[in-house]
Amino acid sequence: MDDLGFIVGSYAVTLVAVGLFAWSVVRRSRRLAEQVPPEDRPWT
Amino acid sequence: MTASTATTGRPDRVTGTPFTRALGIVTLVGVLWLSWFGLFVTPADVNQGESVRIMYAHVPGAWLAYLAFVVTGISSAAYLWRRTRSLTWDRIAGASAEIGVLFMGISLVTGSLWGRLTWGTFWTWDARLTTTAFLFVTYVGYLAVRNLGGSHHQRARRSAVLALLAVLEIPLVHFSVELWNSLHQEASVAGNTDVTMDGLMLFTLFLGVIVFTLMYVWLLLHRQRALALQDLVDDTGLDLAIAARRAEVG
Amino acid sequence: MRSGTLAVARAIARRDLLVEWRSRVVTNQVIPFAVLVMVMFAFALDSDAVLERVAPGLVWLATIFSVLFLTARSFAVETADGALDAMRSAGVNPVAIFLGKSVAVAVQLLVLDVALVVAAVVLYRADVSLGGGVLLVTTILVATTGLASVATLYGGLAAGTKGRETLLPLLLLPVVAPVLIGATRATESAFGTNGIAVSEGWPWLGLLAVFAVLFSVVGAVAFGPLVDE
Amino acid sequence: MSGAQPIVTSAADGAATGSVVELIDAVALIGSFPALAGASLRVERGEILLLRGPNGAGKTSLLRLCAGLLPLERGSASVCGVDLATDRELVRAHVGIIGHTNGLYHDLTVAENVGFWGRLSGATSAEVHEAMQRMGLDGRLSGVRVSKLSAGQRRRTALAGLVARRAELWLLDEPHAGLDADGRDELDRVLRAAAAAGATIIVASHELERAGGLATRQVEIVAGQVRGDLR
Repeated sequence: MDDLGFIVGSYAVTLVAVGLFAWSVVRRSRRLAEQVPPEDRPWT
Repeated sequence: MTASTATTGRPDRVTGTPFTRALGIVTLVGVLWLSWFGLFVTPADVNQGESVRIMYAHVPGAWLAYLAFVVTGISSAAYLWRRTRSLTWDRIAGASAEIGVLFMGISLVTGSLWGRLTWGTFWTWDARLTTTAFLFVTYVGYLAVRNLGGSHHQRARRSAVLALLAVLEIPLVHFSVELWNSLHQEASVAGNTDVTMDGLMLFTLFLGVIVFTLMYVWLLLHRQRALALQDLVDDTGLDLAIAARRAEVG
Repeated sequence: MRSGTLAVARAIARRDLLVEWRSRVVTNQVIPFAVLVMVMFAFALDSDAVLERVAPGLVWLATIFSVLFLTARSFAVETADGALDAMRSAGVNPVAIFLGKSVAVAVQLLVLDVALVVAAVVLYRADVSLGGGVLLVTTILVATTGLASVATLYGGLAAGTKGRETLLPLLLLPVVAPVLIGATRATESAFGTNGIAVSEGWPWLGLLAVFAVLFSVVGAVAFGPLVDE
Repeated sequence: MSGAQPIVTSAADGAATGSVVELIDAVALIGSFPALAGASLRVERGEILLLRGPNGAGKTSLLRLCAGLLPLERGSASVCGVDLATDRELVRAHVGIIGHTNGLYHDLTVAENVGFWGRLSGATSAEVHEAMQRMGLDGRLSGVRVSKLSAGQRRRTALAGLVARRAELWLLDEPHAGLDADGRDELDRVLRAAAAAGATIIVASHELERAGGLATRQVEIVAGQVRGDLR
């Protein structure tokens, strides 16, 4: 059925997009964190 | 530089805190719960049929996008106000706008999928839809301006002013689109779908809003940290650069 | 020792218009472009009835496209030899720069709009009665003021940056949606398109006026922080 | 001519001595690069100071900092009695800078350009005329469009703009570049006259044999720091 693809598709689009964004953010900040000593990190 | 080590817990590159880690786990559980309820547990709607299931992902997403832009506006104002001037506000504004654009992009897609099933069309020139599209483009422009470069405070001041201009622009655009739309009554299919929701459906929608809010908070914290790290890396670079320059003179 | 803001704004507007009068870039390139767009619409839409119906919208669409070029030109004059930098280093009040340049852009837009309305009358058989004429002139004046203000504001922001050709439309087009809507509806009544009465057009002027006032005032305040480093 | 300018004195530093420029350990950035890495410099009224140094040493940045175009990142700096750390915009009224660009409108004539800059500062038409006369721009040249001028004539037009604006401190970046021998002599004459009339001039140049004769004092700028001046 057509509807099923649309419904599952919209959940998939949401989760994949948010997931990719989250992954890219974490990866980027990990790479940056290597260059900053732990005591300087603003959230600690 | 050795990106091959995929161990996540190495202390020298951790960006999470116990709080965000717990928040992340709760969010993940919430996402699973929401998907299960949205896709399987809730009943089909009397008018919309199965397509109502999209709503449990679409409505919270759209709502969060608006919330994200409100946060951007407030933190921009906080930056511009002398007594609370801090780059933290600027970074929150930027991170929030980025997440807002993401959520808004997603909800434009899910919304048009829902529209195709319910109205038989991907897009209608409904006032809310049209305003949303304009809003999306406006914040894409805001993000482009954030990336223009310059010193931190330069970036912060420029983008804060732009964000406040956007706050001014949105009601004006919305009002004009609504006026325009009122001329074309036949186009507004949206207003007529009077949904009477039962308890479970309402609960799932509510759950969706909570789950998306948690998602937003998690993303905002992490994105903001990444921006703070970036600024820090720039600053330490400056200290080293000054020292290196001074050393050139014998 | 320093001149007042309004005097400086007047000097800047006069100088901008003098530059245009000498170089004729807008007269010889932007206005022909706008009229050409009108002609291209006729090819694309290919029906007298449709053209007559959409003429008001096409006039304002062509105006908004032309605003992009007009603004880009207005700031290209300033950045070609570092004049904007020189004005900033001369301590010129940004409010004066904003007002001066907006006025100059508005004057050029007025000329452009007259050309476009004439083109609409000739090419699309638009029809203007006396009452419609008054409405049309008012619409053009008010809409032009608003357009010139936002365009100057965002044009100044984009002026010094790389990728300004694409940044300006990205920033400007969503903002001017109210002008496109309001001015098009008002012009429809002025032209009597689809039998709309002239009196139905006047309420739209309220929207245009709010836009013009808002962005003139806010633009004057925001221009400095947006343009200055 | 400069009598109208109030000299704002600040008790904290040496402004009371009449220094037009006083930089102490000034740091300024271009992007994230420290173009000035702790520069200290003092310039007195009426001086013609030559800034020497290789390309990329920070000459242009020092001029732009003094003109209020570049933010002061660290250290302290006061120009014409204005504290650059807090009131960067205020200094601009006192200062004229000519960098690699002349700040001219190429479609306008010499007279229109100078007149425009004069009008911005409220100069009378007599004052504008006098400024053009001092730069040798009256007569036939005044009605010529800037796009038709030689590099030297453009430079002179820009200088006339500074005179018309009654700038107190002139900041000139490689002013001799692109001028022929006659143009250079003329420029020197103009600058000496301006200094005699009370203006302070800082010239950044690496044409030493030319600018050295003009200057009343020289300092060398190396790696974003000034060598051979105070402290």
